[in-house]
Amino acid sequence: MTAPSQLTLEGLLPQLEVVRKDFPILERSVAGGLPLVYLDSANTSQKPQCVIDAMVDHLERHNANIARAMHTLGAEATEAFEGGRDKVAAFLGAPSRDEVIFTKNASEALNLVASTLAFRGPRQVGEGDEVVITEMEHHSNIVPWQMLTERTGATLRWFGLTDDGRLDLSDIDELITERTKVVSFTWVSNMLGTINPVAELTRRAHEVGAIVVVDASQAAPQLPIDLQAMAPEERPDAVVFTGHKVVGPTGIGVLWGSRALLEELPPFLGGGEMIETVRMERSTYAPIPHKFEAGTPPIAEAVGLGAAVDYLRDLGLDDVRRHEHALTAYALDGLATVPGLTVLGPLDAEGRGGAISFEIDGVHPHDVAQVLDARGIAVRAGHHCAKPAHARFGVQSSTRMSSYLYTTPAEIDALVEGLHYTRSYFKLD
Amino acid sequence: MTAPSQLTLEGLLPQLEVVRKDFPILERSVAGGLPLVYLDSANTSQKPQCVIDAMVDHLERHNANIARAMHTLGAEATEAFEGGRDKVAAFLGAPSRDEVIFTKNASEALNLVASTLAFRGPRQVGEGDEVVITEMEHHSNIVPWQMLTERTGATLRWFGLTDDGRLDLSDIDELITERTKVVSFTWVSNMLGTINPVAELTRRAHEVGAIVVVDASQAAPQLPIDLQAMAPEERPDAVVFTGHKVVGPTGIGVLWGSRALLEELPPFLGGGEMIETVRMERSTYAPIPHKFEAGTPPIAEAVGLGAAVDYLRDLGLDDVRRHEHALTAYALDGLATVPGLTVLGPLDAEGRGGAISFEIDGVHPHDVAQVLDARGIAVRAGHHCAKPAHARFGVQSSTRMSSYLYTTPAEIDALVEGLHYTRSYFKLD
Amino acid sequence: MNDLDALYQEIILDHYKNPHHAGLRDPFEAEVHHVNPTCGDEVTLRVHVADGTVADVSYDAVGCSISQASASVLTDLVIGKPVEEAMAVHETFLALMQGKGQVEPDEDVLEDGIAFAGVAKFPARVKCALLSWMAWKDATTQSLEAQS
Amino acid sequence: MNDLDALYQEIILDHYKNPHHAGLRDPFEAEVHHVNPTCGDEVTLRVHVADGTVADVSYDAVGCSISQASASVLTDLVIGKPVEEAMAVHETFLALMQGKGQVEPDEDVLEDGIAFAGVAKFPARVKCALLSWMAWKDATTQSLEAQS
Ligand SMILES: Cc1ncc(COP(=O)(O)O)c(C=O)c1O
Ligand SMILES: Cc1ncc(COP(=O)(O)O)c(C=O)c1O
Repeated sequence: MTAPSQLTLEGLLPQLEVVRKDFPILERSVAGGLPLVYLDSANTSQKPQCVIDAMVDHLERHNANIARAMHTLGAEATEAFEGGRDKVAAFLGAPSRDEVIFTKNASEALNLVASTLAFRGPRQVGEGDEVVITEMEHHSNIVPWQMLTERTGATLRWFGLTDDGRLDLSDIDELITERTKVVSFTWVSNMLGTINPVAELTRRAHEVGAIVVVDASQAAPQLPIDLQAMAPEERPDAVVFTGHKVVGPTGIGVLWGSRALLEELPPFLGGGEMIETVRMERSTYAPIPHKFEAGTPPIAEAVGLGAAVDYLRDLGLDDVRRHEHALTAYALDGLATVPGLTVLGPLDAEGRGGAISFEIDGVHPHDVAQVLDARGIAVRAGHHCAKPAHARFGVQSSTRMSSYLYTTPAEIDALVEGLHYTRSYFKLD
Repeated sequence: MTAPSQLTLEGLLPQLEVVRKDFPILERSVAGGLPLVYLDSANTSQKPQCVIDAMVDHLERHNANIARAMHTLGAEATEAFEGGRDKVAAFLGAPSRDEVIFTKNASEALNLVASTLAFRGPRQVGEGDEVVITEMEHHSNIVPWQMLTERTGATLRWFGLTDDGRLDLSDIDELITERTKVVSFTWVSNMLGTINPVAELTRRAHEVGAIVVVDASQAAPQLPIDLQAMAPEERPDAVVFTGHKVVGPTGIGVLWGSRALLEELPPFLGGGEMIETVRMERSTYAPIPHKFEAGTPPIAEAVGLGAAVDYLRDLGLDDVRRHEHALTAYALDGLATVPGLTVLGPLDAEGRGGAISFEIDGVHPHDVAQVLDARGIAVRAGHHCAKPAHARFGVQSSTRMSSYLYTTPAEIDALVEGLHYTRSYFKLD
Repeated sequence: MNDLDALYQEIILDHYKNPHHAGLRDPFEAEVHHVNPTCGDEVTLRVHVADGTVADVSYDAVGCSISQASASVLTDLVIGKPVEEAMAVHETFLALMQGKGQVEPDEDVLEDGIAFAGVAKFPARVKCALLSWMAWKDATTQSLEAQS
Repeated sequence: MNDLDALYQEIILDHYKNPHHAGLRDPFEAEVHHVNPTCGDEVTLRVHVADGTVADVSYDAVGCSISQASASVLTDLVIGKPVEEAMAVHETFLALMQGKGQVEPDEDVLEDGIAFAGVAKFPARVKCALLSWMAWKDATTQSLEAQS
């Protein structure tokens, strides 16, 4: 176990040591007895006991298939599953619970929108149409749009990045035009940490009649989201996130879409649950949300995700945001003490999420991560599924530390110390 | 708790009462104190403690994202996840572990094949081509093919059913022709219980160069499957099943596809994990299995599924099959004592799975299920996602009992008694 | 009375065995077809509105005792009533069904419909009870639109 | 020696800092480009086979110390060897890497390559060590095909 941090920072979650007790994995030791310092939360978050318990209780006492089962267990399972939807709707401030679609992860949610836009319907994308993304997207928000544009003959365009890792909006008027049918971008970059101007971009896209898809995979864990409070012209048409990054389970993601959009999109996957009636010749489809949920959904996972977003709301997303912000500022200061270290992305904690990618002259990211791992510190090394953003900065890979609500300043200290040690290990001093 | 059954039948699993202890939910009481009699396993199976524990251990001690994470937890999570793939490959007797693709459920697996057959590639389906299914399919093996044929201009055709609920193969020569590109059918019907002649149909389809997709959602739980032992010409090209019906978790399904087929099919969903390299202009894709696994996969679920198929293999699929067979025969005898009851599907337990759908003159299936539920007995009422098969028999819905490896003869007795009671409750005597 | 008997009250079983106003009739302005996708219950329902009054409701329904009896009770309650009043009855019935067993039924408004109070405790059956009521509201709205 | 020091042996770090035979050279019969999709390491590698002998192996690699050092050691080991013998070295190296730390390295065959024994205990790094070896096998096979 980590010794309780001596250090406290303005803005940290109150009772941080108590919060840490909610996460059983943080008691683990690694690398032959060292306390685990988990700084890979942008990759996946750890799970509090209440999420695990909710799933176990479901599996041990209420497991049944949903909707179609009319017996007691079936009614309980249906209520638990749909209760998960209600909680996610509340978490997002969604105008309607029916606008919350469960997918298997954020990637499927993005593919759902991109794939169905290729099908016949009022929003069908075709030759001459343009889809606009950005150079800082996760591969999951690039490849689906490449596939859509390749398959339909539409054109893919993108915003470039400034040297300090923000969107380069200087050519926005050339990029967002009447030809633009979709604008899709990440709310918070998983590599650079940049927080993008959702309201502004959405307003501009809506002015030309384009739909806006926002990848909130990194935003949902750390920023309060309130869709209902957004001005309609600044509210995206679709927002996606993934369960495992918001202290929830794997196997579940969320697509929120406005009713207007979801009703216009044709169905994605066909099968049980998403139909109204089926004849061999033809089928008709159920209304949303079921229209987009073919087959047995991730039931225990929806129960776990419901518990997860409730856990975050209980802590308070504003407080989580403040915590992340305090740690990010502290980490940026600490990293600046490491010779030869360059941060990729904005250098001020303001307007920045909690993922910090960096390079160290003379040591490859894998080697950094390996030496840190031997000290019990888990960071990510590689391209973080953001190859184009790495290419933009002329690097092939980077090391990324990402904190979360359970991270302590002492863990940041351990990282910084570990980086100094890494340099000396590779004889760079 | 149920009193231990007085009755034993030839063929039941040895130590059935011990096996039942593996399933915590079977200790539950429902309907104000009655023991749970769970006869809805074709809808979803219950989970043994070892599956739940494997998932909990993963979440509490080894949780991390896979492949991309190089730290200790990441290596452990990757090994656990890929270990799940190895176990599933062994469960199916798959020629290669790389041919096992994890999806979110069986429905997604079927959609994966049907969707990618619409894309450019050596197997692309187009106008003039035909896809052949059957009238006894689950909606999840109907709607994807309707979508494929509607979108490509191909034609959907199907095998009809005989009065006793078997495939009517009399027009096989008109149905399977050189125009046939795909033949897709269920191994075991979830409504009628019928076991279909996989080898024969596959051979015929291969003779005309069609690919064969087998929906093993109901077969995998109860029949031993050994793909490697099949003659190549009788081995389907793709076999799918779903985690939650083989005592595994929700949120995971399996597509096994021959390497030849999987290499010919274009990718389905785009995103992280499924790429080789990504540039803004174009991406290249990873080899199988990752090519078809976009985004963070169901990691904890793969761990649970691995534990589940190992549990089934430990019991022995031959023994499970014998157990199901003994109970099915016993149930068919019991149901025959209920006046006005008609079984839909084959009447002999031979060549039949464990799901038995029936009608009772004068009582609607919902009402049957409701009265049984008040006695603690869980069965399914409705169309069981097989509307066309119901239509074929001129009924709109039916009641279905489905046993599994934990079912006792005493539970069948309780059902039969409950059905007699239902008739008297609705004053049919 | 246990929950099951509260669900299957005599009144419900009587309407089920002898449904009132069953069958499809002319004249009508709107015909709708509603389905409960989870269980497959179906109803085809016609509405005839004349002079602002629900002049006729006719239907062809396949389904369980609850859904059949509910269609029968619906027609008893709305035929002959001014549309506005009938809509108010609809609201009252809806509130009863969605009340999870906590709403006290008003016999003056719902007549035989109060027998459905027991259904509200069975979430899976509420949809059965509401199927024809939803169809009726839909068809009535369409009838009014067709006339205007 | 702890695991980390076993991984980063002096020999490896030396090859990393001063890679042998680096750069792309003519002549060659086959050039391949291999990528480790999970981490992004890349190698472009050329093989020149003459008279059944690996006459030259040249490469341009971006990656970690393990993958770079491994490319360097590879070239030392295979250049100048008859193709068959070089393939045997490849097999030996592969067996060592996949041995989970249980295989005793043969210094006579692997020379500096025995320094990679420590890598076998780090499953995530085995792919780094094998990247250029896989590329070499691929390119050599293509070279032979090109010549026949
Ligand atoms: C025969 C058959 N096919 C497909 C499915 C679909 O499985 P899932 O709902 O898990 O996708 C089922 C189960 O519902 C089934 O019984
Ligand atoms: C910004 C961003 N988008 C999308 C994803 C994809 O999420 P998932 O892998 O759960 O589909 C991630 C995480 O990997 C991400 O960070």
